[in-house]
Amino acid sequence: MANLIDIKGVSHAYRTKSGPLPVLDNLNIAVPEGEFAAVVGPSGCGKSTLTRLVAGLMKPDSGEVWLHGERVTSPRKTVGMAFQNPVLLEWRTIVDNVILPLEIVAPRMPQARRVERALHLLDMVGLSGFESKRPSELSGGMRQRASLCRAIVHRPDVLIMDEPFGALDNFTREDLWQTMRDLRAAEPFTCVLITHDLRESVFLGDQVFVLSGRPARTQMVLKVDLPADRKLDVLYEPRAQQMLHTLRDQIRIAQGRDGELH
Amino acid sequence: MANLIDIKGVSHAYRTKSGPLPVLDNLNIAVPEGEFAAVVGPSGCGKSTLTRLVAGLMKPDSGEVWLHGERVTSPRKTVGMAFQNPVLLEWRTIVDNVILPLEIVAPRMPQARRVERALHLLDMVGLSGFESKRPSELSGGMRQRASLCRAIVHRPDVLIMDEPFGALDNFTREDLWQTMRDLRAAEPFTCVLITHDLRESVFLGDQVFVLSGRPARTQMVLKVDLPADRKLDVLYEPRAQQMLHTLRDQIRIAQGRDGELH
Amino acid sequence: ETAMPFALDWKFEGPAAPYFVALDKGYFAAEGLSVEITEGAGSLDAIPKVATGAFPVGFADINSLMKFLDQNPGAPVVAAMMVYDKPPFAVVGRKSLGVSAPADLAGKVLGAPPPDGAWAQFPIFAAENGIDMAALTVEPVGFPVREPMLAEGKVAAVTGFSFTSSLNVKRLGVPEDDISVILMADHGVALYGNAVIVNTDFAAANPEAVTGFLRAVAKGWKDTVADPDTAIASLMSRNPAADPALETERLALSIRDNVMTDWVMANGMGNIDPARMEKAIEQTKSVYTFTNAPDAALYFNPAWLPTDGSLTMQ
Amino acid sequence: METLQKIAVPLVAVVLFLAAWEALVWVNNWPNYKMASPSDLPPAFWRFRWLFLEMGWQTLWRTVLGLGLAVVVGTLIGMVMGFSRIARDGLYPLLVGFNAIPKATLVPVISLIFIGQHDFNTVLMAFLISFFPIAVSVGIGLSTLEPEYRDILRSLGASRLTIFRKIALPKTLPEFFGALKVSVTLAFIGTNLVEIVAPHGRGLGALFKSGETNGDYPLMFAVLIALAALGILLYYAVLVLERIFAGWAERPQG
Amino acid sequence: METLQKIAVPLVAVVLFLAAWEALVWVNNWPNYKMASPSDLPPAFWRFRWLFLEMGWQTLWRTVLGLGLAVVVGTLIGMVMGFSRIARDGLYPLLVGFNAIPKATLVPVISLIFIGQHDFNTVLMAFLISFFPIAVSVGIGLSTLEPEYRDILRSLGASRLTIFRKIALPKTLPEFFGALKVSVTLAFIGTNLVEIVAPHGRGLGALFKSGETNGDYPLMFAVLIALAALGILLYYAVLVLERIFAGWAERPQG
Ligand SMILES: Nc1ncnc2c1ncn2[C@@H]1O[C@H](COP(=O)(O)OP(=O)(O)OP(=O)(O)O)[C@@H](O)[C@H]1O
Ligand SMILES: Nc1ncnc2c1ncn2[C@@H]1O[C@H](COP(=O)(O)OP(=O)(O)OP(=O)(O)O)[C@@H](O)[C@H]1O
Ligand SMILES: [Mg+2]
Ligand SMILES: [Mg+2]
Repeated sequence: MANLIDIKGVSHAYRTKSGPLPVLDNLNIAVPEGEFAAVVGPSGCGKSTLTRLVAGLMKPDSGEVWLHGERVTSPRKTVGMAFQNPVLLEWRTIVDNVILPLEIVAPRMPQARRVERALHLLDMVGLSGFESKRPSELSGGMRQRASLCRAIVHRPDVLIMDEPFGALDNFTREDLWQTMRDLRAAEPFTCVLITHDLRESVFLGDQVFVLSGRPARTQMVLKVDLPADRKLDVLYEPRAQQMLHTLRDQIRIAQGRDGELH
Repeated sequence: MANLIDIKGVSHAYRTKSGPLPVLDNLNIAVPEGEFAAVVGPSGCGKSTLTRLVAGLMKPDSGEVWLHGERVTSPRKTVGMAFQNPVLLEWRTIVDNVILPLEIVAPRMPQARRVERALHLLDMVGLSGFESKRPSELSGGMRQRASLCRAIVHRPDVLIMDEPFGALDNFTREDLWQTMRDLRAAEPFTCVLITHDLRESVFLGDQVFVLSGRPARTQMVLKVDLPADRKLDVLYEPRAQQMLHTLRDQIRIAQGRDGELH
Repeated sequence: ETAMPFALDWKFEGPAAPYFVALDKGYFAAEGLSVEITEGAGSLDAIPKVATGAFPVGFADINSLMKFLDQNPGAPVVAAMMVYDKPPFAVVGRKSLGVSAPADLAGKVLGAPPPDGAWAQFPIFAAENGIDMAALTVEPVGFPVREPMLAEGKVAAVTGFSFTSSLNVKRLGVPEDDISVILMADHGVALYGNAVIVNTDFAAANPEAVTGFLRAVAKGWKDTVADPDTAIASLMSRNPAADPALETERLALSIRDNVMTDWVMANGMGNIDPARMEKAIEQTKSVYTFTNAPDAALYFNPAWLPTDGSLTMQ
Repeated sequence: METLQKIAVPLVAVVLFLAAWEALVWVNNWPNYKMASPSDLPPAFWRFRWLFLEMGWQTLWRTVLGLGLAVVVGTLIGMVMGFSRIARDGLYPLLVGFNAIPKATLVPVISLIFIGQHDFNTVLMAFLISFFPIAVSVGIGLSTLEPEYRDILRSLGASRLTIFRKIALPKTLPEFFGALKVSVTLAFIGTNLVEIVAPHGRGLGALFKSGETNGDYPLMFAVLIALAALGILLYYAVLVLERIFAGWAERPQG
Repeated sequence: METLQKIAVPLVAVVLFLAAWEALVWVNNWPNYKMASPSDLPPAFWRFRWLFLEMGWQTLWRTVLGLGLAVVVGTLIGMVMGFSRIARDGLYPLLVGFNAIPKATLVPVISLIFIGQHDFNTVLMAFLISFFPIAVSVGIGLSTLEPEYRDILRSLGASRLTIFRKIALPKTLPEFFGALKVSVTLAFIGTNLVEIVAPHGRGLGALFKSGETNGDYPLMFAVLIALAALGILLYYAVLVLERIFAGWAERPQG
C-alpha cells in the first residue's frame, strides 16, 4: 500500500429535513507518502465535507478512507487540520491557541518548548508581536494565519488544509506558499489542500484533483510535473501556464458551463 | 460636496493591553455618488477597521467621515454591509437571514414582498433551493453568498463590502462580479469594496485605493478608466494588464518589500 | 451510664427551663443517665424522632400522639408522664374588642391559622360552650400575622397557645389588662396537653432508666417552681439571645396554667385521670375520624412513673 | 422511533427511581413516619383525589402566574444589567443580597404588609423567588454577546431594543430556557412556602400541613410527589416552548 | 478610575437602597413588627456582635462547603446530561421533580435519617438546593456547543473529557458563573432552612429564630441583613474568580 491517504469510492449525503442531499459521489483520491494533493472544485460541491471524512470527523455513507494503511473510523493524533473557518478560542491568547494541539498530542512536552515552537511558527507567518493578543484583536487574515500555525504545530504526518489562505492578500499568500514549501522540505508531511486558487494548486500540489459540481466526483487528476523546489517564477513558465489553462477549462466544465465565454 | 463618501484625514489606534496600536494614519478616501471604490492593502493593515469607521460602528480617534454630506457619528439605515466573516443567525433559515435588514429598515413592507426579493437575490448568487436551510447546512462559500444578499436586500445607497468573495472559487467569483456590475446598472449605489484580488479591484472599481502596511495610509489612488459596462475580457486588455501591474508593484511597496523578486 | 438524648417539642424557651435545671443540678446524672437536650420544631417533629428510636425520650402533645398512633398503629412510642395537665390551647382576645368570655365570640371575627393546634380543638370548645360556629367569622391567618392582626384590631380574637399568643400580643403593645386569655381547658375541653413520651422498645429494655428520667424531670419542675430565676439562668446559658424577662413570664404562665393545676397539686404530677382521658377521646372523635378503635392504653402508659413520692408537688 | 425514545426514557427513569425508593424503604424496613414508600402513595392519592385536584390547581395557577411575572420582570432586569455596566455593578450585589435571604423569613413580612391578600402574596412570593435566574441569564447573554452579532443590526442603525429582540434574545434562548427550568422549580417552592408558612388553607402546601397535623405520612409524601409531578408537568411545557423557539441550538454530539 | 467606579457604584446602590427602605418605613409609619427600618439595626448588631460573628461563621463555612459540593456534583451531572441525550431525557424530569419539592419539607426527613449529624445535614441541604442551576448550565453549555469548536480537538483524537476541559468548559464559563451566582444564594437558603426548620442552635438561622421567639424584630431583620451581607461577600468571591477565568467573555457595549 504505497498511498498514505487513500480515498476509495467514497459517497456521502447529508440528511436534511427536505430529504438527503448527496454531496460526494464515488470519489477516489490517492496521495502517496510525502506528496501534496491540491483539490479544487466549485463552491458548495463538497470539498469541506471531504476534509472531514479524511480527518475521521465523519463517516462516509459508503466507500472507505485509508490513512497509513489503516481504515479511518475516528480521528487520529497524527493529523493536523486547518479549518475553512478558523475558530480560535477567545479565552486563550494567540500563542496559547497555537499550542493547543501540543497539549493533547504531547502532554509531556515542557511548556517552554511548546511556546518556543509556537513563537517560531507565528514568526514565520508574520505574526510576531501578536502572540499575547486575544483572537478578537486580530484581523481576519491574521486569524487565518494563526489557525494555520495551530494546524502544523505538532508536526503532523498528515496535513489537511481547507482554503487556508482564502482571506489573505496575494503577497502574504505567496509568502506562505513558500513557507509551506520550505516546511515540507524540512519536516516532510503528506498534505491535502483545498483551494480555490488555481495558481496555488499548481505551485504547491504534486497532483491537482478537480471535483465536479455537487455531488462531487473526481472529474480530473492533473499531475504537476514541476520541480519540487519551485520558485514563484515557475508559474510564469509555459508548462505551468498550460496547466492553469487546463484547470480553468476543467472547472468550467465542473460548473456545467462548458462552452460559455469566460 | 460632490463626494457621497468622504473620509478626511482619519487616524485610529486600538487601545490594547500592551499600549495603543495605530491602525489608520491620516487616511483620505473620497467616493463620488454612484462610484465604486476598491481598497486593497496587506493583511492586517486596517481595511476592516476602515469599513467599521465608514459604517459608523466606530468613531475615529481623529479625522472625519462624511456620508451624504452629513458627518457620520452613528450607523445609518441606508448603509448595507457585508462583513469579512459572514455571521449568519443559526436560528433563522437562510431566507430569513437575508430578510433581516428589511425588518429593520422597512418594517411596513409585507412579508411576502420581502421573501420575494430575498429569493430573487438568493437565486442570483446561485443559492436557490437552499433558502429554507439553516446556516450550518451551508458550505463556507455559500454562507458568504448569503451574507452578500443580506447586505444588499434593502437596496442601500451605500454598500460596504469586506472581502465578500474571499471564500469563493474563481468562477463563482467572476459570476458575482458580473452580478454586481448588473445590479449597479439597475439600482445605482455607491460602494466601498475591500478585496485582496487585484483583478477584482480593477474589474469592479472606478478607483482603486492602495493602502500601505499598518498603520495604513493612502499610498496610491488608481483611476480605472475602463468602460462602465465591462466584460470579463476587459481584464486581458493591455490597459487593464498595465493597471494590474502597477497595483502589484504598489502592493509590494506597501508590504515593504520593494526590490524583492516576486 | 445510659445515654438518653431528649427531644424537645420546641425551642429553648421558658417552659424548657426545668429540664435544664435537672441537667445542671445533676438529677439526670444521679440516675446514671447522660442526657442531651435537643430543640424541636413542634410535636410533629418530636414524635417521629422518638418513634424511630433516634431519641429514647421526647416531649410532645398527647393529642398529636393519638393521631400519630392512629395513623401508624404499632409505632413504638407512648406517653409516659403527663406534664401539661391542662393544654395551652386557648382563645386570646381583646377586651376592648368585646371578647372576655367564650360567649362573647358570637358575631366576632376570629383569626385562626388552619394548621394551628388550638384551632384544631376549637370545635370541641365551641360545642361545650354553645357557640354557634356559623355565627362567627373565621379568618384564616398565617402564623406570622396572627398576633399583629389582633394587635391592630383586624380580628377580635385568635386561637393559639396561651403562653405564646398572649405574650406576643403584649409585646406588640397591647396593654396587659386588655388581653383576655380563655384557656379551653377551663371551659369544658377535657383534652390533656404535652407529655414526656418514650420509645417503648427502649423502655422495655431500660425500665429503670426511664423511671429515673421521669423522676429527675419531676425534680426539675419542682425546683423550677420554687426558684424560677435560677431555672431561667440555666436556660439562658443555652439560648444567649433570649430575653430573660420574657422567658420568665412565659415560664410562669405555663406553670400557673398548664403544669401546677389543682389536680396536680392534689394528685401529684405525671399521671392522668382515666375518666377524663375517656372524655378527651370522646371529644376528639368530634374533630378527628379515627381509622382504628381508640384506646387510652395505647396512648398513655403510667408503668414507668416513679412511685417513691417524688411526683408529689406539695 | 425518536418520539418513542423521548417518551420511554423519562418513563423508565421515573420507574427506576420509584423502584429504587421502594427498595430503599423495604431493605431498611423504615416505618412510614421515617419515609413512606411509593406503594403507600396510591391509597393516599385515591382517598384525597378531589382535594388533590382542587389544591393542585390552586398551587398550579399561582405558580404559573408568578412565573409569568418572573419571566417579564426578570427579562427586564436582565436587559438593564446587560446593557449598562453601571446598572450591573449596582444591581448585582442588591439582587444577590436579596436572594441570599431565605424566602421563608420574608413570608411573614409580606403577609403582614399585604394582610389577607392570600392570592397576591402567594403569586408575589413565587415571583420573588424565581426571577433571579432569569435576570442573570438574560444579563449574561447580553453582556457576552459577540460584537460580530451585534454589528449585523447595529450597522443598520437599529435600536438597542431591536438588537435585543432580534439578536441577543434569540441567541441566548438556550440559556434562557435553562434558567426557566430552574425558575419553574423555584416558583413552586415559593408558592408552597406561603402555603406552609403563612397558611391560608389552600393549595398543596395546606394539604401537606394537614397531613402533618394528622400524622398521616403517606399523605405528606403523596403531596410531595404531587408537587414533583406538577413541576415535571410545567417542565415539559417549558420543553415544548424550548423545542419551538430554541430547537436550533441543540447540536449533534458526533 | 475604573476601580473606583467598581467600588463606588455598588456602595451607592446599597446606600440608596437603605435610604429607600428607611423612607418607606418612615412614610408608612410601620411598627417594628411589620418592618424594622435600617436605623434600628445597628443597635441589634452591636448588642449581639459576638453571636453574629460566631453564628455567621457557622453559616458561612457550611454554605461554602455545600456550594463546593454542588459545583463538583453539579458539573458532573451536567456533563452526563450534556454528553448523552438519553441521560438528558431521563435525568431532567427527575431533577426537576426533585427540585420542585420545597426543601423545607425535606429537612425533617433528612434529619430523621441522619440523626444528630447537624453539620452533615446542613451541608447536605446547602448542596441539594444549589446543585441544580450548575448542572443545568453545564448541560446546556455542552449540548449547544457549536461543532466547529468541538472539531478543533476532535480532529486530534482528543477524548470527550479533554474536549470538555479545554473547550466546552471554558466556553460555558460565563454561564457557569451566572449559575454559580444563583447557586450561592440558594446555598445560603439551604443552610438557613436547616438552621430554622431543624434547629440545632447554631448559625444565623438559630439567631433569627431566637429573635422571633423574643419578638425582637430588629434582631430578625438584622439577621436577614447579615445573611444578605454574607451572600454579597460570597458573590464578590465568585466575581473575582469570574474575572480571572471568564474575563475574556465580557464584550464592550459599543
Ligand atoms: N478589536 C481590536 N482590538 C485591538 N486590535 C485590533 C482589533 N481589531 C483589529 N485590531 C488590529 O488592527 C489591525 C488592523 O485590523 P483590520 O481587521 O482592520 O485589518 P485588515 O486590513 O482587515 O486585515 P485582513 O486583510 O487580514 O482582514 C490588526 O493588526 C489587528 O491586530
Ligand atoms: N451539516 C450539514 N448539513 C446539511 N448539509 C450540509 C452540511 N454541511 C454542508 N452541507 C451541504 O453540503 C454541500 C457541500 O458542503 P461543503 O461545505 O463540503 O462544500 P465546499 O465544497 O467546502 O464549499 P465551499 O467552497 O463553499 O466551502 C453544500 O451544498 C452544503 O449545503
Ligand atoms: Mg468548504
Ligand atoms: Mg479584514
